[in-house]
Amino acid sequence: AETVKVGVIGVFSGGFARWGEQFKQAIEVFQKHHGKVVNGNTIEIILRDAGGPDPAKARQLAEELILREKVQFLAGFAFTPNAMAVAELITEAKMPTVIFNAATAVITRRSPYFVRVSFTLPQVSAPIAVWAPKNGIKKVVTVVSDYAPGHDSEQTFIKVFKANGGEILESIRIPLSTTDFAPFFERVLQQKPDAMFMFGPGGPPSVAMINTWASRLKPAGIQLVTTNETQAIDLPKIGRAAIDAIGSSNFTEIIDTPLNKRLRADMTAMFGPDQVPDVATVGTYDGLQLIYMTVAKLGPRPNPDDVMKFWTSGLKWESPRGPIAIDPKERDIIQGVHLRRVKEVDGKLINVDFEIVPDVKDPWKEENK
Amino acid sequence: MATATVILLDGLAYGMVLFIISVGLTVTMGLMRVVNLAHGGFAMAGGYLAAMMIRAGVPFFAAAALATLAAGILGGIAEMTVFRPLYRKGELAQVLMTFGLTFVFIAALTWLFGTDVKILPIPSYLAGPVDLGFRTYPTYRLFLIVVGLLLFLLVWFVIEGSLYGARLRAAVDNPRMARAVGIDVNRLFTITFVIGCALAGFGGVIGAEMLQLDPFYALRYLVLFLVVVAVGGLGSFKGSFVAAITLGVVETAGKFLFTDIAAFLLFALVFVLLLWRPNGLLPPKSVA
Amino acid sequence: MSAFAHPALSVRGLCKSFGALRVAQSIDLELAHGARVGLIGPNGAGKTTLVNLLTGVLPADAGTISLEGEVIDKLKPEGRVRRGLARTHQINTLLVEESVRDNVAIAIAERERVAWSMLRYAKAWRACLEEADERLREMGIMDVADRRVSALPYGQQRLLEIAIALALKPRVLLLDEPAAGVPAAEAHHIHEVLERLPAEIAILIIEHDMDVVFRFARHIVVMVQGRVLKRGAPAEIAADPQVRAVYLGRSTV
Amino acid sequence: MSLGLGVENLSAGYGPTVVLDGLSLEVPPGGTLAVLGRNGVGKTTLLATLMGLTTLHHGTIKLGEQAIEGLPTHVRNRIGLGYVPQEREIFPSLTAEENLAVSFHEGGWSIEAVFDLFPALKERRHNTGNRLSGGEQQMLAIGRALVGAPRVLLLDEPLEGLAPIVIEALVEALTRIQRESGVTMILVEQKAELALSLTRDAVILDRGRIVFRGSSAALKADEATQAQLLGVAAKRR
Amino acid sequence: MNPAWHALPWLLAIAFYFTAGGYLSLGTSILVYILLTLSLDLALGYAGIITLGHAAFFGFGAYGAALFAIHVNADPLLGLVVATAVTAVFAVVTGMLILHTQGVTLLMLTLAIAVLLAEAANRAYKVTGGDDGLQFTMGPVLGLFRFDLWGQTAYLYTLVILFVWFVIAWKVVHSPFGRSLDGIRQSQARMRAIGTPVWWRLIAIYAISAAMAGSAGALSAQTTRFVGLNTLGLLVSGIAVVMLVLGGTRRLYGAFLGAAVYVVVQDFAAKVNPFYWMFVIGGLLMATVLFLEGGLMEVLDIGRRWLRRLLRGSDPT
Ligand SMILES: Nc1ncnc2c1ncn2[C@@H]1O[C@H](COP(=O)(O)OP(=O)(O)OP(=O)(O)O)[C@@H](O)[C@H]1O
Ligand SMILES: Nc1ncnc2c1ncn2[C@@H]1O[C@H](COP(=O)(O)OP(=O)(O)OP(=O)(O)O)[C@@H](O)[C@H]1O
Ligand SMILES: [Mg+2]
Ligand SMILES: [Mg+2]
Repeated sequence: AETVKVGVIGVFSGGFARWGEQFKQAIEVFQKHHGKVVNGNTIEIILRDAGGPDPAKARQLAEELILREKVQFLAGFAFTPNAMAVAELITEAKMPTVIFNAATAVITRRSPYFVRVSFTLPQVSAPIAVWAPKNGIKKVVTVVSDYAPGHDSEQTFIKVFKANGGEILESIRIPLSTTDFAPFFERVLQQKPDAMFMFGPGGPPSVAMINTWASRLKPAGIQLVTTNETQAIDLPKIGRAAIDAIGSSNFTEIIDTPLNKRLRADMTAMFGPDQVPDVATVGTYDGLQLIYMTVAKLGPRPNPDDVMKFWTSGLKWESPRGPIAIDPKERDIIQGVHLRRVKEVDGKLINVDFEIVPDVKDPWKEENK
Repeated sequence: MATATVILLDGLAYGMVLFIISVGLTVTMGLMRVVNLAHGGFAMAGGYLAAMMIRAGVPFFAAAALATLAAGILGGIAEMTVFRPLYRKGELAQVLMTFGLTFVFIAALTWLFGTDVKILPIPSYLAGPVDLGFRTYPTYRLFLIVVGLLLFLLVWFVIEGSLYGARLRAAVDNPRMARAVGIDVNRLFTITFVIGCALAGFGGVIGAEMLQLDPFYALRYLVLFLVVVAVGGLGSFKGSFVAAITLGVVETAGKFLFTDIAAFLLFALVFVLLLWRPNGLLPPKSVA
Repeated sequence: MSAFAHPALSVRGLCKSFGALRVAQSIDLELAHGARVGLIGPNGAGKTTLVNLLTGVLPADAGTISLEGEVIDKLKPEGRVRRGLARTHQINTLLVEESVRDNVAIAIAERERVAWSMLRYAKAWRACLEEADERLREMGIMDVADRRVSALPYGQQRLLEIAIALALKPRVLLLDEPAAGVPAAEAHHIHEVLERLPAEIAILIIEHDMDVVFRFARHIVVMVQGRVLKRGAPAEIAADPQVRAVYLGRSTV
Repeated sequence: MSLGLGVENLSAGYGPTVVLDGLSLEVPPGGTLAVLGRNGVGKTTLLATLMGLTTLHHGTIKLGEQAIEGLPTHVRNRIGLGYVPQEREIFPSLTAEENLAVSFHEGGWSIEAVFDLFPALKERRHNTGNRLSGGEQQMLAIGRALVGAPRVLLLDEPLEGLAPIVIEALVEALTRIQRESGVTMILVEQKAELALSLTRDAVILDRGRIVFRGSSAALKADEATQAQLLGVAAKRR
Repeated sequence: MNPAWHALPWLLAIAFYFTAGGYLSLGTSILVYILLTLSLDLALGYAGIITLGHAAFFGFGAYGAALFAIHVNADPLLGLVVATAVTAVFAVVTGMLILHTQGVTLLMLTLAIAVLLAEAANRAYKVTGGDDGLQFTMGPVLGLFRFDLWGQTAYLYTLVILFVWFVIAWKVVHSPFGRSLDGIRQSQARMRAIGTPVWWRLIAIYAISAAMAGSAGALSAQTTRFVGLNTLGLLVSGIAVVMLVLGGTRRLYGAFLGAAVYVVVQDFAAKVNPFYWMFVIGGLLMATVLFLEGGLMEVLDIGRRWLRRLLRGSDPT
């Protein structure tokens, strides 16, 4: 029996520490479900803190994990730049690397040793752009945070929305440093669209954006279309302002797959009533599933190329979010996308799915073959 | 026209939040000349405390008052332990100390409350919209404007005009000599620091609707506070008030009109204002 | 044209107001080479302000200043110093963290234009230090050369102020109460040092100690409320009833 | 009510450095003492030590019957020590008037009385400290001590930078205060002649010790001692 | 100071090279931070230029090096020189605008420049890659030494550049020019009164300091072959100030100690508990201020005195 080391690079401190907390909780729940031993080999998970989007630090940690800790797998990555920064390194070191969260489409093309189990931004932005024009949303103003992920989802939405007969009235990019969103939303109000498509940076600004929508645009009958902004974990913070917001996500927390039910129950049992599984949770959970499968199949010291061969062999498995698969060619995830609306049920805010688009591949890769 | 009014109101409300949250820093950094990077920490502590109390059923205003008090007490303790040896050590030591203190604040709040955004529920009578005649507008923003104005008048009369203010400036200018004319500098500083931190805590509570609370609050908004104090003129309440309103209104209008350059507005404005008036918009008499 | 064709310093119509307060009202002043002029006047008459205007620390509202025939109105303070105009400060302005010697040496380095050199430490700087010692010896404060200025008694700080100004080898020297805070014996010493300076240097001295002024100055200008009230030989001034009334009082000179 | 000041075996300085070395002196209630000496002998240090602004190594200071060496500076001021520092130390960001107002204690001179003594200052009452001329600052420093209801005045070269006519007025005023309210006074001054005519007793310091004590009148007449200890003979050549 | 002491940090750095194992890239990033902190010591420590904007130069150098490598030439040294020079020019231009101010005003102006630059870089994502950052490849150093997986080349390359800059910094602060900076920090009025062109001199040291910070940025980009927006971030400026004050200003070696201790403690504490390392760092900073007047360098001073006493066997005082 040997020890298999998995280095997880996350963000456990600073302004984005919430991501790290989710990684950590998911890891603990997963270990409760599956133990720490696979075929007699102990799986040891080593957490490393990049402190935020800090590519140089991520790269340094990756080097250390590879060279000093001699890990068999790298994993984690909340932020795209951190993932991108290790691409060259993992290629050279032949280090199989599982992305738990970072969602910019292009990442997996940067190294043949990347595989992603989270989602891509185009993947969750496209289905809702198909749905909207068919459901009375013809004119839209897009409002996204002015950084790469925002651009990614804006571009996808606009392209697909237009292709499906919609009209974009204006595209606004909001600086990341914004604290008061009112002037931007007043501008949206002036355009009188049917809906606003929104992508925020998560955390406090996203909460503020939805609040501003509720107080200014919703009374004027302008709907809110978003991707992952209305996660169950955030809903209590946004409050009733979130009601009626339309979302498009690779994971709706209350779906009743058996695995998700168990995950949910254990999360609340272990970490308190406020803790619910989230996109980052299932990303982490499935990442570990993949690693455990790999060790079970290839043993504790697999050849990296064998690992990649295994990962590109058309893998499919059951995630808390439902069935998922790995695209053998792109090493990116294929999964269902949930279209949903925030409702208040029994005094609790929840996302209610109204459509699940199955087996969505990353549209960006489809387009940029 | 209606839109212009709304933008103006938004600008005012935003400016008032900036003022409310920075006024404590005008006291500690502006008047006392302590480079107090921990200001956000005290504000955040106040906000968290109020959030907790409201959750436990304490009414909003009572919670705000208690949180203000608590932040003040916390400030008093900090003053007597870590700040007092700091006054004579110069700005850089103060940077290091208050930066360290901020880290401790962040770690402590993360440890106690986790990394999530903490919601500070506002009472229902302030939460909804009011009808302005031509459209509705969030009540809380009007409330912010009123509170900001009242607070300004209060601190202005209490500190700027009074002998207390003069004593404080004397003690900051030259503590040795201030003692020699009979001023109890230590007590004066403790009291003042308590006031500054209480104001920070108050700002943390009242401003939480716009500047959301999470452990990183202490650093995230720090620059914003510093900007107001610097553009206003170090140690001038009138100055920070005018600066906050100017920045608030101009930035808000700019964002509405020129979304494309929104990211540059605030700091371009700060840059221009400070090059134009290096001592701030309304500096205290002795530097004007 | 030789430098001597022009007065060392000449001021025409210099004006300055602080708000409503007019501290310089069309002041004319001329310092010939080798002049020893005393500037006296009540507290707040504008003497220090005049020095600040001459050295460019304050911008004048109107008027021209020329140094050896060259108009220097547009020059910054440092430019004026480099053209030979030096001063001492009424309120000490010293580098308090430095040693006494370094205070002087830094000034010498500036005068010798070696202060821009970044890479040659040894030679240039050592020469500055050596000269600094000479200056300190001259002022009688060599024994404290290695002390930090902040630990220096006030009187010796005053002497250091003068030492620095002299180290600049100025052609026009403006002294703002050099002897204040200096005991009589040392004041006498200052007098001797000044006497030993090259004869062509023009010196303007502001003092409230009449012993010092009347011993040193060959010509006296009396300033009141931003205007020149009287100019003349010391004896004339001492006897002038107007000057007595506003400034000298009963004091014997 | 006037109080005397007594100092016993005082050693004080800056940090570990000792400047005053076992110094003792006594000023009776209502007495006046001139402290003379060359540059750097410790005159300023002596006054600063009385105010509690230096490091006290050992020794006692008594104000009347009360031992005050353990009291903080501001308390010393409040029980009657008024201090005019050598470098004036005006509060630069306060106006002239505020400088006086923050120093005021019940029973001291009124601000108006100070302005009457120094009319020049009155005209500049709204100037901040950093915008006063050197002499105006000196007047203000003196005024600041007077409004503080001093029972003992510690004056460190208070005449520096003042116009002769102002000095006259000030000397007159000090004499008057002294006569009327019996304030005890310690005067450090470079102008020995003036200092001696203003005081009853005198000491001369050298390197932290007292090398002469006697009556001011006697010292004034004793040019030999002055020449030897102060080097003033040169002046009256 | 005894010359032997000067050799010590460099010997340690070389010894680290042979013993580092997987920590070599941590070592490289420490060296980069030392260089950045050292640059700050020139501007902030010696010349008293209060700045929270050094990230602008760090990032300028980093993007300069990356863009040069991508679009012009992949030679590291050439890229380094170009990035450094360009940063210096940028500093001269901005310095001319702002260096007549002081104190908090200057602080805010430097900060504003850094923020505006960061926003500009974000907006120019076609050039800079925006939030995704830029990944690129570097040629071998001097055409001979490839950047290897173990980070050996990166470490030595960085160490050599740091050494070169250190020698320059040492010369500068001990030159008459450096002495005049000391003067300017203490009293600009005094320096003007002896004829010092204060503004120009500040611009000069600002440019030198910026060039150095630009080099640090360039090295950071070159050794990781990646540059992201965080290089322009406020945190970089802030941390550099903290490292400098922690180590001790105006000592040059203070930058070494401050940066090394900060990075190592942070790295170590974050390993023990990734969530709460801020407690440890925060406590360290506070304790340093409270107990050490001159930063961590004071510990060395105390140690050195102690050692000397031990060696002599008696107390020379
Ligand atoms: N920046 C300023 N703003 C307003 N008033 C000023 C300023 N600087 C100086 N003054 C005033 O201008 C007048 C002239 O000041 P100045 O320092 O020139 O006097 P002075 O003749 O040197 O007096 P002294 O003999 O007391 O040194 C004073 O009354 C002073 O209060
Ligand atoms: N801050 C200080 N730190 C250390 N030593 C000091 C300090 N201030 C003064 N000294 C030293 O104390 C001694 C006495 O200084 P003090 O200022 O009391 O002299 P003084 O008699 O008032 O001189 P002066 O006539 O020049 O005002 C001097 O040797 C001086 O160097
Ligand atoms: Mg004057
Ligand atoms: Mg003295």
